[in-house]
Amino acid sequence: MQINQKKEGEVYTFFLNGRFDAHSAGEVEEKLDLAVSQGAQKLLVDLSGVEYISSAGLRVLLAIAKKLKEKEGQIKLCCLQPYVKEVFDVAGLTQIFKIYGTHQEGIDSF
Amino acid sequence: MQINQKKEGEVYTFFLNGRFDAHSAGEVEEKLDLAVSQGAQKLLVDLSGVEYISSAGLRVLLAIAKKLKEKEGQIKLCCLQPYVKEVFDVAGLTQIFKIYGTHQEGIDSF
Amino acid sequence: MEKIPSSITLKASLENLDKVNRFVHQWSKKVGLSSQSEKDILLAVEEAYVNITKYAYPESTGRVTIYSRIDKDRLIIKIKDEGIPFNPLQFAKAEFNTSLKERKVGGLGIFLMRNFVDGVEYERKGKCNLLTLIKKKSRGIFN
Amino acid sequence: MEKIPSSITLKASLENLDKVNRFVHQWSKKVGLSSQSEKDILLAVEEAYVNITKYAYPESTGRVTIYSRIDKDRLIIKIKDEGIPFNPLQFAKAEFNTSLKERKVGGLGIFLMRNFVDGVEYERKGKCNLLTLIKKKSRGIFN
Ligand SMILES: Nc1ncnc2c1ncn2[C@@H]1O[C@H](COP(=O)(O)OP(=O)(O)O)[C@@H](O)[C@H]1O
Ligand SMILES: Nc1ncnc2c1ncn2[C@@H]1O[C@H](COP(=O)(O)OP(=O)(O)O)[C@@H](O)[C@H]1O
Repeated sequence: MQINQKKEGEVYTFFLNGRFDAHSAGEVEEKLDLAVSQGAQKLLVDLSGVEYISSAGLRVLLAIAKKLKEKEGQIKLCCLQPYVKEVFDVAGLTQIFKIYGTHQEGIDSF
Repeated sequence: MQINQKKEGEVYTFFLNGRFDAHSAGEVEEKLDLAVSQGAQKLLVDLSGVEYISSAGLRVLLAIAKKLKEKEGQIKLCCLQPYVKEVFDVAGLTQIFKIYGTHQEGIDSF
Repeated sequence: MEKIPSSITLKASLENLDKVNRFVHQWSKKVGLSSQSEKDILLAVEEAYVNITKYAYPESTGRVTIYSRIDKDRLIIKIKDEGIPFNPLQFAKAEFNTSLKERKVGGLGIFLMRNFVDGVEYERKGKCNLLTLIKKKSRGIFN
Repeated sequence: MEKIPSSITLKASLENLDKVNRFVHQWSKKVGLSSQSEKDILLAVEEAYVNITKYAYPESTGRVTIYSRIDKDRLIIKIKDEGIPFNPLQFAKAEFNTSLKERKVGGLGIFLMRNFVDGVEYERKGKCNLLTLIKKKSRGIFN
């Protein structure tokens, strides 16, 4: 998994590239956790480079969402590929996460 | 399905005897609906004679529970056989219904 | 001993549920299912069958065929209909609310069906839905 | 063309997930699964495998064997472990809350596994858990 980071205004975007599975979940969690512990409140995860996600990936996103909620921050997602979108749907997560079609919409929504 | 009715104080008990399946659900619903429309507020369904229940039976109980809630009444259940208890468990209904071990506990709880 | 047919074909109507139950019961006895396992498979078949009567043929009434066979210590039931394509294994969203107010009265059938068997398969074959339900003789995981 | 083994046996550890994926991928190609169906079966196998690494052997690390075969237009994967008895088909309570606060972070794996395959079977055989996952070549219900 390749993880790139970018700060635009107050929004920290994470661009994920690769399979978001039990193998890579740990790295992603570390990077996101680090940002949150350093005070990031507005996280956008750009999933345009992710064509596969499993429950391990979902778990990481849920855990970060919960942490941020406590700190009155928020995590948002954008650019889900169709398969990833479907996994979110089946898992009943499309109601829980704010999901945007494009990166720009994600940024503007904060 | 054999359905016997008994009124003790303000509590209407329904003793069900037989299979509570898609075949018998209609009859049970009619009897319970009738009582509710006649003003019964406190219903106790005694399931000691029911060794099998399917989603059709659960649906009837849920529908009556909802109707009674609107009228500020309540439906309670008692004497679930182990198999029926399990179906309630799996369906996540043990948190929704008040369930008592014995008929007397059911009556006393109102 | 009476020979049990290996399949029955019925008009998909609620009135025929008793016949379905009898068929499954006879096969359960033949395999020697425990009484618990028998209830499990009766439940699963009821849910599938009732759904076919309710949803598979929106325009008319159609037919259902139920096949049964034994595979070692397991009863295998196949349910075939020619109704609208419907795969009960896919895309079941689970949103069981624990508050009575939010909770829907329905939506439990497929969930129960899937949770009370030891195996389930779905296939669309030509213009048919083919659902396979598998139940072991005894539920205890050590038998 | 390289011959694909019909089974692999591995130490049940997360590090071996890549090997599991490769095995499933090779068989998916052999059966000619659509890319969607391949993801479906990779997902289901990952969930099952990861659970074995996490829960099946609480005291030590054990082994997992994964078998693969083709049945007409379906890929059939069997996953065997010798861990504590666990039947993923039974008693899955679905309580997916739609509020972030109430929602648990876990508990999705088995649910996803069961929803992305065309067939699933569980059997306790001796001291083994045997889970069968079935995936059709193509997901479209008309194929
Ligand atoms: N055989 C079928 N054909 C078409 N649609 C079906 C079939 N079985 C179930 N469904 C759909 O799936 C939904 C869920 O079914 P189920 O879990 O049994 O709950 P309920 O029947 O109470 O809604 C049904 O409401 C229906 O829309
Ligand atoms: N192979 C297994 N052996 C024993 N217990 C298991 C196994 N797989 C899953 N479980 C149990 O089932 C639960 C649900 O699993 P799952 O749906 O994958 O979600 P999660 O792993 O996030 O809890 C686990 O928390 C665990 O208690």
